[in-house]
Amino acid sequence: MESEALKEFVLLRVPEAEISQGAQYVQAVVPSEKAHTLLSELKSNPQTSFDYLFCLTGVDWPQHMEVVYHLKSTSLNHMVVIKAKINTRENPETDTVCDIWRTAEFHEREVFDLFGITFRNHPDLRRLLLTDDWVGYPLRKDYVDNVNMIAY
Amino acid sequence: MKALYDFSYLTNAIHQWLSSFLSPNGVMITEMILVGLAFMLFFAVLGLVLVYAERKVSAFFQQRLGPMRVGKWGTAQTIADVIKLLMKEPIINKEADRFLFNLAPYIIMMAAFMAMAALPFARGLQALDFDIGILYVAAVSSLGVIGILLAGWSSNNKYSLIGAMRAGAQIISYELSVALSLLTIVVLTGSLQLSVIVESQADGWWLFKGHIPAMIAFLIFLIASTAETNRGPFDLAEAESELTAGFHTEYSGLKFAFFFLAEFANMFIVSAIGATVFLGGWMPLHIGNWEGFNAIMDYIPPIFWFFGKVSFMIFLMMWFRWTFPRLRIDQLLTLEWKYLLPINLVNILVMAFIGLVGWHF
Amino acid sequence: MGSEALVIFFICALIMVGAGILVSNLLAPKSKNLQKEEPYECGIPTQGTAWIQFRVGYYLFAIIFLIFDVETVFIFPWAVGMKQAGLAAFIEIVIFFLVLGLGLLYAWKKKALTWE
Amino acid sequence: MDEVIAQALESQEYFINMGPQHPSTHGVLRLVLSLDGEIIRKVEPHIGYIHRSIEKMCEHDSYQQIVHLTDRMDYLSCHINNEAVCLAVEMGLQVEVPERVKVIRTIIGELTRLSSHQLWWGVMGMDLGAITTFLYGFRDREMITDIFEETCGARLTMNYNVPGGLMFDIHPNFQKRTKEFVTHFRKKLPEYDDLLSNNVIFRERTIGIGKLSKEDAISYGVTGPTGRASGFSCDVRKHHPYSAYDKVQFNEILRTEGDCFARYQCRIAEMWESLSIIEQLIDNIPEGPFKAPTKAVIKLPKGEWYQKVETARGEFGVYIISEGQKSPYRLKFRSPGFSNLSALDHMARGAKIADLVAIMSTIDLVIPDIDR
Repeated sequence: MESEALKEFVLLRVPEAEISQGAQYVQAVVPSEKAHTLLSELKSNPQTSFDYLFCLTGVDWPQHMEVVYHLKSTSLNHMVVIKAKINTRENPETDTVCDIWRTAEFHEREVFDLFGITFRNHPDLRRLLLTDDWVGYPLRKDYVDNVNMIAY
Repeated sequence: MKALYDFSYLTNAIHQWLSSFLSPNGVMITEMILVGLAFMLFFAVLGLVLVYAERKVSAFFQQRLGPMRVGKWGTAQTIADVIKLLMKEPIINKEADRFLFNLAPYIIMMAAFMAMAALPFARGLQALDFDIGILYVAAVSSLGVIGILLAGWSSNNKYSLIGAMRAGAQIISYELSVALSLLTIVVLTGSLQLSVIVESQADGWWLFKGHIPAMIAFLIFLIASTAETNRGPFDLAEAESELTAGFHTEYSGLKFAFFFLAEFANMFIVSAIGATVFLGGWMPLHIGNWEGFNAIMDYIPPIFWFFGKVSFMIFLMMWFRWTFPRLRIDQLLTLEWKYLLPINLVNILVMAFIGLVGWHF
Repeated sequence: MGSEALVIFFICALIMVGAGILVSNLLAPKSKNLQKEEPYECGIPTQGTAWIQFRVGYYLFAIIFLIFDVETVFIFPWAVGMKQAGLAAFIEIVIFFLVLGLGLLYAWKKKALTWE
Repeated sequence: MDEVIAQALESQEYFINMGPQHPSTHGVLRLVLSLDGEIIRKVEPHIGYIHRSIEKMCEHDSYQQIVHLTDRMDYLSCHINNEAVCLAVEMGLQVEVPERVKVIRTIIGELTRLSSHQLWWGVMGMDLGAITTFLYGFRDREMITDIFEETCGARLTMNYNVPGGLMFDIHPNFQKRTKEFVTHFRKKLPEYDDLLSNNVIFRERTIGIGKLSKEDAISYGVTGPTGRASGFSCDVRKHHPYSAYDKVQFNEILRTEGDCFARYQCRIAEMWESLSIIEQLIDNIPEGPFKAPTKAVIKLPKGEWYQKVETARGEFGVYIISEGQKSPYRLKFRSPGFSNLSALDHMARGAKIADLVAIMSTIDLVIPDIDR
């Protein structure tokens, strides 16, 4: 599907989506509540059929948090970036996409571990890289660790 | 000429010399002590030589030099290793069954020692010449598995337990094939006595005299005996990439060394049995009517023939180990029960038929 | 020497291992350390004991082995006497092997020889 | 009644830690296995033993410094990792690198892939109990590391790329020695087949083991030879060519079986392809500068870029979000090993302990790549 058609496809499902202009891929910021529906639609709709989630990560912005999904369709060979915007930095929550792409299970655990974003309905949400008793979420911008981090 | 190479002259001479100044009981005790000392020495030397050989052979297969630093061409490397092992701290983990843990190396060494007793090294050089030699060796050498099971179980370590279980299933399974492949030849010799079996090969080795069934039996023996001694590609009990070190994970220092030594001794024993039964033991190689050739062969002392053949078998086993990937437990048991055992049973029947009709040489 | 000399080899083995361990105990350093005495499980404390009820697969082979090993003991005397006894012995062993083969076949069919 | 007996005969399920100190986890990976006898009921990877939070470090580093951090992730494909960061930065700066750089990057990238596959091959044999392969693999790998040493000064973590080009020009001997290596290795590669691929035990141990279907491979995001063995066409070099890959002829190796042996064959076939790529390029390195002019302090404009490359393990992605500073606001490495590991449990369930070792070996995990 062409970029324009993709943008329309997303805007049709989520009218309030912000489409970035001039980005590398088609890129849409959607509210986190609507992300799961949109993403499963993107996967299952034969017009889009984004069956390959090649990157899932979180971003910590000053006012909000984002979960970024990089999607590719192996059959149609197009790509899209969906950003689920969570409007809070205190106990951010969003829906898991484990049920759509199984690779998300590990990636979401990593995001939970490093950003503290909770994924609802995730089958096994535990810390992945850090020890279970670790305090804080290192990839957040306000994370301070006087022992392990060298301040610049 | 032959008398020169007959060790019974030497042993008789010692016997007479001892009898000249000792009572019959004293002679017996002295002789026993001498034999015991000789075998302990032999055992130690055997371990040193075989460990060195294994390292050099593996180096040869892997395009490297192997030990080169200690002594000329690294010949003293194993001695250095033994000293190192002597000075290693023996660690017993706190969950282990201490009594059985300490007992295991004794059992495994005892099995190796007692099996060694019946080997015919040369004419007249055999500590115990039983009339049930093969049965005895088969029985005693399979005692070793008890040591392995004890070691694995008493360690209270999951890797060790799995290793021991594997070893149990493996060794008892392959025990059958070893015994049956040897029996294939016994059908022709009509005796279980090892010295008689050797003598019966004066005019040719059973491997050649017994036609194809003997060769099949030899192949089966090679596979089964490699498996029975727990060597690669059948080293599932150790399987370092799966079970770290299998049944001897928890052993350290000299106790570990005894497992190692027993493994090499067992390798020597099965090679010696194979050489004795299939390759004529200490009998020289004779080819039909080539009088000159046969005479030259006779000049080589029997003890060299014996150790030459054993070395050949050991080299084969090392070759296997350093070339093949390891089997999986189910494949290992499938190989034995679904291939080797049925082939072996049929093979014995064919051999019995050949023996009946008199087709062997 | 007679077979009573077997004892000497038994004792030899005991002496060799015993002496070795004794010398090693004299030479080796000793230190006590709780972590050192943990059972090895890749550096992680073990969960529970290793002495548990274990899979039946291994034992099944042990039982089949027992049957076959007992039968091998029958073959030993037969193999020795085969040449003297002649045709009669041959026919007998064929029958014996048929029975044995049937047993193996049965175990095979029952999937006792398949590792599950 | 039968059920009662069956239950009594069932062995207790028990747990074994495989790793962090284990010979076949290839580093400090810890797998908690729940076992029933020898059969694996569940594999639970515990990772993070060498987590260094490279992504956090990147948020404070300049772009030139970030390049060398990627050496420490997948140290067997370090050159390709470096290239990914450089390409992403170049994309952000909109710098066109000289042709010479593109070709050299491609050649060294393929050499890196070869050396990684050689090491994998050796270790694969060793995991299955054939220790000799390890020495054979290292014999040939030595020649490649020697070439690297001559040109880059380092044998493993080369750090040869910089944003805009290369750190310095290739050594005068580079072409000669590379050609020597290619002719040497073309003769030696069939030896690999003789020693391992055609061994009956090896085939028994790998064929039909650890199956992964194409759908599962895509769903788990399994890429690289592991994914391609399942029929998932995921070669970044074909789909999103970078550097000089659009100028060379090569095949994307695809298999459909998805078992250990298919993964094995994929990598062996890839080695042949790498050799052919190197041969096509080695005599045609264009003359010119080895570096495009860049500023000493690189500041990317505000925006975000995603660059993917094909490392020896699969698709490696660099996702840079820049706020116009000298360091990225957020930098994410999408490492192939991380996604590939997530499929391990799926592949290993119901297999035996020995199979798990074979499966892990064919996934070809590099732990620092997973932990980052």
